[in-house]
Amino acid sequence: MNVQCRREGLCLIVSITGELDHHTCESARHIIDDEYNQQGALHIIFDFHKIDFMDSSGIGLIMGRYKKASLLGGQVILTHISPQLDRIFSLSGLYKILKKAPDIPSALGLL
Amino acid sequence: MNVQCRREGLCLIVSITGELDHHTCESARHIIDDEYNQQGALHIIFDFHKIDFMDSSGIGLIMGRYKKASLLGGQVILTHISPQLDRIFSLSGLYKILKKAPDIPSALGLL
Amino acid sequence: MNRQNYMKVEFTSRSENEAFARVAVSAFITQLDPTLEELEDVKTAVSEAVTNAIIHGYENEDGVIYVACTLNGQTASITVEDHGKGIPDVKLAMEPLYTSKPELERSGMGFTMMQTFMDSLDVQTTFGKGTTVTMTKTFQSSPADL
Amino acid sequence: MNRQNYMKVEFTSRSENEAFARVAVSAFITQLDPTLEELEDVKTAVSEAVTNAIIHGYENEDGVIYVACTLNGQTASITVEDHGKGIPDVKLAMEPLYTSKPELERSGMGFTMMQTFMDSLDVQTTFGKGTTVTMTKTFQSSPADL
Ligand SMILES: Nc1ncnc2c1ncn2[C@@H]1O[C@H](COP(=O)(O)OP(=O)(O)O)[C@@H](O)[C@H]1O
Ligand SMILES: Nc1ncnc2c1ncn2[C@@H]1O[C@H](COP(=O)(O)OP(=O)(O)O)[C@@H](O)[C@H]1O
Repeated sequence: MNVQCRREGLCLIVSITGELDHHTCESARHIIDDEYNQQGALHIIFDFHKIDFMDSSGIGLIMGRYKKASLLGGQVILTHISPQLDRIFSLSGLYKILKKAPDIPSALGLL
Repeated sequence: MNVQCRREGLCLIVSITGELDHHTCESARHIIDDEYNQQGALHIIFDFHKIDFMDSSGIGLIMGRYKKASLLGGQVILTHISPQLDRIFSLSGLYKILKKAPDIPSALGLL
Repeated sequence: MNRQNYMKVEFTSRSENEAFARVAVSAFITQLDPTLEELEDVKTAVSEAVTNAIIHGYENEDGVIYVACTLNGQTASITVEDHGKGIPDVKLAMEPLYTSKPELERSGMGFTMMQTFMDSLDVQTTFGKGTTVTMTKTFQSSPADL
Repeated sequence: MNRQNYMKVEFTSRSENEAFARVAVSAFITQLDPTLEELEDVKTAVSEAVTNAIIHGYENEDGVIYVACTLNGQTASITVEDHGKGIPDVKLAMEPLYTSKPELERSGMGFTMMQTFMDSLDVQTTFGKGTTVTMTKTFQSSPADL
């Protein structure tokens, strides 16, 4: 699992590569939170283009980041969602509070 | 594991895809022997370009085909050998009786 | 000859073994020629059950987790067993979004995922003794078998 | 906390499980960050030992094979155990090119492969009772650990 973060405007764009489970979520959480604070971002856009696996630990990770960003008035948007991820996100009711977009440019357009 | 056979001149060109172990060797053996007989070939050229794994069962398979072809005066040539395969072939002394070639055209040139 | 093929694996309850457990089960059921989606479903369900054993069963202490998989025709039966603390109220535990560890950012969706992605789910637990989760899934026959 | 991480897997002695055994062991040792060549070496050695248990130990009858892997620092210790017929003459069996089943096109190179690709190889056998092969291999530390 590997996390790449970059800033674009008020957004932190977080690209996750590999498998996101309880084990790898821990380091993912640290990296994302550090970058979010250090880069002084407001919104978070997740790019799941290169993710190979995610279980409910990933839902917890996304929810946790959503709570942090919400406190500051920021939004969280999910992009590049595979059919498998889409099933997991729908099941967990994530779309009731978070937006999704096909790619980064359209996510930026939603803000 | 998948075996593709085609005839070129007096040669049967055998391309093996996937993993060659004791389990998959059994069907590989049947396919190769059937094609060798039906197509009335003399020599056999193995193409290991797309092989992902081989253990000593593969050595037995190659030796067995070598014995069959030898009886008819045919040769067996090994091509597209990865470093890992090369170690296995060297270790088992296969190169003392069989030739290797980088690719099919050069193998055909050796006959 | 007995037509049932099975495997059992046991391993230390460490989070770095979660990926191993998924790979072991999915490598074994590959024999039934599952679709990619079916394979993903099983990997997710196994990941949930093994993660629960690590976090909730053993609460991150070293313990042993037992995963077994039996193949019967096109059906795989998978059990994940821990000898950890057990579940005091299974009905509550299985409710969507319920988690006893919100401080660890758990989503409470583990059992719901297992239920959704597998055909059946059974949870046996004794408080203080441990938990055994049994899941089954029947795979579409591959065209070759029809 | 005990620093040793281990896994044990048991499965039916069927040839379709050879690939499963390789994947299970290699998924487990992935934690030590082996090089691709080291991983290939281990897969080959495990494949040889498991195949021997199936063909020679149980002579293709249904039996159970036990594979265990313990990680200690950068060293993996792997055992492959069968409760099959055992080896009457281990010294002879371990000679390169010796095989008791030439009619199955065995090459007699199994033990030699295990010896070459692993750092150590030990064979314990009791005729009529079974065989346990123990192999170890130490992996190059990844740059991150140096
Ligand atoms: N193996 C287990 N041992 C003890 N408690 C468990 C186990 N599995 C689940 N639980 C309990 O059931 C609850 C719900 O589990 P789950 O739906 O997987 O959500 P989560 O893991 O996100 O908490 C857990 O929070 C825990 O209290
Ligand atoms: N697990 C085992 N049980 C019984 N006999 C075995 C076992 N492993 C190896 N042997 C014996 O040792 C011989 C040499 O084994 P090996 O070097 O792997 O070559 P091969 O498998 O090609 O015969 C075998 O032919 C068999 O007689």
